[in-house]
Amino acid sequence: MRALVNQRFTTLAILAVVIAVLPLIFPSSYYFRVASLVWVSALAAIGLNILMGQAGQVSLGHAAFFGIGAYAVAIGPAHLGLPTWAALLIGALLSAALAFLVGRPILRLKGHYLAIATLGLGVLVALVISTESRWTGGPDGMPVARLTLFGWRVTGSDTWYWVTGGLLLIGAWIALNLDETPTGRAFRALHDSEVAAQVVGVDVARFKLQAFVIAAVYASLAGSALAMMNGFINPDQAGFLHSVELVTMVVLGGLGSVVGSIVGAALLVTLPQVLTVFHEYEHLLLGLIIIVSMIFMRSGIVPTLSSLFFQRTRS
Amino acid sequence: MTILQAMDIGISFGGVKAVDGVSFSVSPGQILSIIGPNGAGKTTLFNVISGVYTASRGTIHLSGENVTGLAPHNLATRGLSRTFQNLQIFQRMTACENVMVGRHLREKCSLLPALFRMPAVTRQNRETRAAALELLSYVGLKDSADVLAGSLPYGACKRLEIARALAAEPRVLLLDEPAAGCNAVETEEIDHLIRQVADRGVAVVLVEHDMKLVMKISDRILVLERGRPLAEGSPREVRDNPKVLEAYLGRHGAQEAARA
Amino acid sequence: MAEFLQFLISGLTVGAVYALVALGFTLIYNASGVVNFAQGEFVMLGGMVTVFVSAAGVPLPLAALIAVCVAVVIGLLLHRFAIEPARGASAVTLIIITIGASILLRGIAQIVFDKQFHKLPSFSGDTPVDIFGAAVQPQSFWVLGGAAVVVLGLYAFLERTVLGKAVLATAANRLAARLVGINTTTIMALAFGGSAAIGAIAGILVTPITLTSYDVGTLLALKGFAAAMLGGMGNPLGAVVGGLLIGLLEAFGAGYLSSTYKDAFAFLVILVVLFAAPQGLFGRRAVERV
Amino acid sequence: MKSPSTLKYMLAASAISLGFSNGALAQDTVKIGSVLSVTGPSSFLGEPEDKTLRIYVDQINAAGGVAGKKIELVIYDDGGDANKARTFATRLIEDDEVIAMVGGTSTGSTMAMVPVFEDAQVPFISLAGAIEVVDPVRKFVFKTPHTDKMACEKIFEDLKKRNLTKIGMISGTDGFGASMRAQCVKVAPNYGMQIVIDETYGPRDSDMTAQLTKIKNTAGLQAVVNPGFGQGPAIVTRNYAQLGMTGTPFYQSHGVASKSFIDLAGAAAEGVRLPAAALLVGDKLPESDPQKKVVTEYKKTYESATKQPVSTFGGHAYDGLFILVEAMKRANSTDPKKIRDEIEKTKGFVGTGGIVTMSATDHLGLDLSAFRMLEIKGGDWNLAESGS
Repeated sequence: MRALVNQRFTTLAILAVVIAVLPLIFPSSYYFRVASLVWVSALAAIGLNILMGQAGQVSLGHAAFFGIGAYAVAIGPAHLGLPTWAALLIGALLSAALAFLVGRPILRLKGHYLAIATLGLGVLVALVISTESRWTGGPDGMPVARLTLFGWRVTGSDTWYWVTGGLLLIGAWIALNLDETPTGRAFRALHDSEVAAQVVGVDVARFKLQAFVIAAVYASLAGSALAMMNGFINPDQAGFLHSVELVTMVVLGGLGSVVGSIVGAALLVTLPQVLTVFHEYEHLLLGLIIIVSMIFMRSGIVPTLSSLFFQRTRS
Repeated sequence: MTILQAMDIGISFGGVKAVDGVSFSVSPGQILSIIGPNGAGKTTLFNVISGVYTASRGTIHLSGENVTGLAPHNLATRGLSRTFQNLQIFQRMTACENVMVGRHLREKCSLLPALFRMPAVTRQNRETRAAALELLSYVGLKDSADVLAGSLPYGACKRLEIARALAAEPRVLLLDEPAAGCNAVETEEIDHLIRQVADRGVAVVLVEHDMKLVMKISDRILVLERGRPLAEGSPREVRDNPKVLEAYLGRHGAQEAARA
Repeated sequence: MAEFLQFLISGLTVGAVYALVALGFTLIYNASGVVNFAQGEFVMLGGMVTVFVSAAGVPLPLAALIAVCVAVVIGLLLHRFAIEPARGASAVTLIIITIGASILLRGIAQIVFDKQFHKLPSFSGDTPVDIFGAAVQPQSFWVLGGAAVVVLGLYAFLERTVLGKAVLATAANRLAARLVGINTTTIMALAFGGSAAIGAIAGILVTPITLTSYDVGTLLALKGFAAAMLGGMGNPLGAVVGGLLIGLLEAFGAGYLSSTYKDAFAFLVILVVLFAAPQGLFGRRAVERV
Repeated sequence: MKSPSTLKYMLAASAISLGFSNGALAQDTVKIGSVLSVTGPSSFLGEPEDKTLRIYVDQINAAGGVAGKKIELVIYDDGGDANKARTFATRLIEDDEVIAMVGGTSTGSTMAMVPVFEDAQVPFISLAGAIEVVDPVRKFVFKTPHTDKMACEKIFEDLKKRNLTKIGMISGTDGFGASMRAQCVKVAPNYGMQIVIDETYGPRDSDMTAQLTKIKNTAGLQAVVNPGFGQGPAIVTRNYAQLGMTGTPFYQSHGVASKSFIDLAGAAAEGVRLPAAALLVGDKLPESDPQKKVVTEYKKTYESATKQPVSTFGGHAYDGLFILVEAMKRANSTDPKKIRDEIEKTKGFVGTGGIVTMSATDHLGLDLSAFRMLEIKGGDWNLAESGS
């Protein structure tokens, strides 16, 4: 127990230090931009990890919620005259409401059937976004008004670095909190054995739904953050490929590990930036890296490495 | 003083009647064993009683309330808990956490305080953990509290399941082969444990193959064969019932047993 | 009537391709429990290799044969170097591996071939056949006929040969199959090779209609997966029915309702079907054994 | 945990590995950036753009560069992902410190990158089609391809000459198709056009007979317009012939202005009309045509260097590069703001897409005359005889 509390604290502390120290070595604000992207993706991945890693429910349509959050802060100010912060909250509420409404029937499905149903949900949301161009600007996307807080216009790569870094810290803190609570235990229990969880009184459907809603809100907030940071948003962010990317982050980093989700996000965001120098070999290498890391670190990078590390120190 | 009453339970899979017209009842503090050859429908009956399967016919009453067709977690709220024949422990959680999940119904479980880690959550966590540790020492697993359940030996897992089921403070406890795969010493311990639980006033329904254990601790025994009730009575009555002998040993074996 | 027939044949043709992709999913899933998201890349390989080999002067039938062989080799390599080393990993890990493989294969294809679209000549010319007022490309018959032959051939193989029975046994219970002396690794390799061949054949048949490029696989994998799930994962009949159904839904949706939201109909129907039958149309209802 | 200094070293190492192009900026080179969709669904646009830029930057450098400075070209591939494009744009500005950018294959990528260049005050010559890139005019954003609105107008002009007013539309739902469809719907009334049926298809669809059957059975239909790019229009064209609709005039857009469209659509492409730049019919232009020299030379250079048929897409990159180079020469400076001012003063520049004259209110500088109405005959582009 004490070990777990400490682990939670250490994780947060290290994350905070990393966020604080990185800028010291950034040669240009391009690095702030890349790091902010990592923080945003990590936020979405941490949320998805609660659903996939903790509660063991796959979602192949999670970018839909990311898209809802992103388009909320785009459409709210542009078409409805809402302040950006209100649009952000409405986006999160909408995502939660959608997750809540469709969650019950969808989460009755298991394994691959759950995967295809969430995938279908994602495709439907993305299709609506790219078709209803009167509201969303269609496939080419739409501009997003700059966030203004108390008269301060939030802009610039370094500013967004701190905003997204802060968001990530809060997101990680909440996710780590969840672990050691009745809710968190219920998630993990139903992941391992639904029937055993049920017979000790865990309302499995309710907790799956909770995990789904939490993950949706995370994705929605991450989407809003990205949209505000970019000042522009397009339907790709809500699309199937982005959903797959989010799942890959979570699995590659390590299911069930908050740090894993961050590492996974960092890898998938920075790899294309690094591999771009290889021009046409970029995709080949990306595919190879994913395959090889999953073969040799099948439970994910962070869990595999940390168990190696502990084995080494123990012996 | 019946707490759990099953009447005329029947369920079939693809035309095969797995359980057909089984009735029984059990009172607080009583131990009812359900025995029968492999495939007699014992575990299926358990699954129906605990809400995992939905019966095609019959009714189940728990504390006088008709609970037929309720989901397992709703039955748990009403005081019914169980263990599983093939282990259903939470492998990726520690032994202690497994039992803490068992306390689920005794915990306040609101989401927002949990997310923001309010002091009340931490306090409750401490209480739950204390209760779980107590149960673990009750089943002799105190030393393994922070070990991952997936790495515990088989016998320990069996006892862990019992501890988890007890953590819910059930009034009716269904135990599916608690002694299966256990050696003589372990069986002895489990025997002891079950008796203690019953003595606290919990109604225990037991499916078990170990006849020594069954004969020793049961108040009453229900014998099933091919999904149908074959006999019911005290251990002595059941032991002396020729139909039971026949079912277990075959007609020829029964005759030999009678002759012997 | 002519309109209806036109939609019907259009839907069946596209659906037959989805069906073949779904069949590939099913075959691999049954033998190994892996959902292979690189399945679409086999279709791409079939089309692209045929295009490039026949452009080099090889007669079309021979080029097609070479394409199938290339796909089979790639399928076997995929199994040997990506799936086999990860044996025993969780389902989701394996899925990510196949997604990686799909990215890798696309990456290789864009280097070995190019990034342009390509066509193949229709096997029997381009003069449309008039069927009660519906204008049908002769290639549609090749697609439908070819798909039927593949399905029947697979059926015969599974039901009539010892090797096929071994595949079925492995699908039913991998451990038990191993215990009775079936080399499940060989069976898995066979499944990867077989489903690569099925994918490649689909690619060759359909390229004269749909054109091809290095990245046609992603969408086909998506639709094929949807078809396999709609039919019920692991059931070959379900895969075929699911594929045809999605093709028909798209065609009739575009024709009678709205072409903008035609993809929505397919996925809405999938959602509704799964809500009613959580194991798909032909999936066995699993009874939880505890 | 390792000591803080080790940690910092590790972080530094990983950071350096991110920035390969961190070398000191030599005094005698200037960097020009480009973000293109060399892979992904728009790669058939991005690839010729990429090749064109590389060929001509080499040529310029071989001839001594611009104003005594060699050009260093930094190209990133966004794979068609606007979010990636946006990051690469930041990289070009912040890390590579480019003085200008010629790129942005799709409208989506371009629009995502616009704020970066506006904020950094670096000129950005986009290669994307939609009118929203330059309307409203943004100070630092220019573009070379004709707008989708112009394409609609050119088509409608031609239809009007042929006295056809009842049209059906079948558009791709990708960015190009959707944007052009919207423009066509908007300008149709100006030309007295009546859209009697309006259908769409997905960018990856492989069979459009259902939509075309609906169009075919629409009463009063006189012509069909297909805004779209990629392989979609080729399949639409084939299905169009399959359904025996070739009696109804059929218009494609400038989105298919590459030889591969004719190859893919085959015989079905016969008689299809489309508005496109003079580049495609360079050899058929009269000697007096001011563009003749430019387009034939570009065609020769591109085709001999790549062994692939020329497309107007690469031509847009050519135009963008040379508008920039001319402006740099005039400005005789590497100050992005001065270059911007000179780009805006571009006057009478003869490019592959037309003759460009920009102004403070027009960052495209082309008019309808830049478009030629082409008709496919005998498997090749031909100038359509208007009014026929």
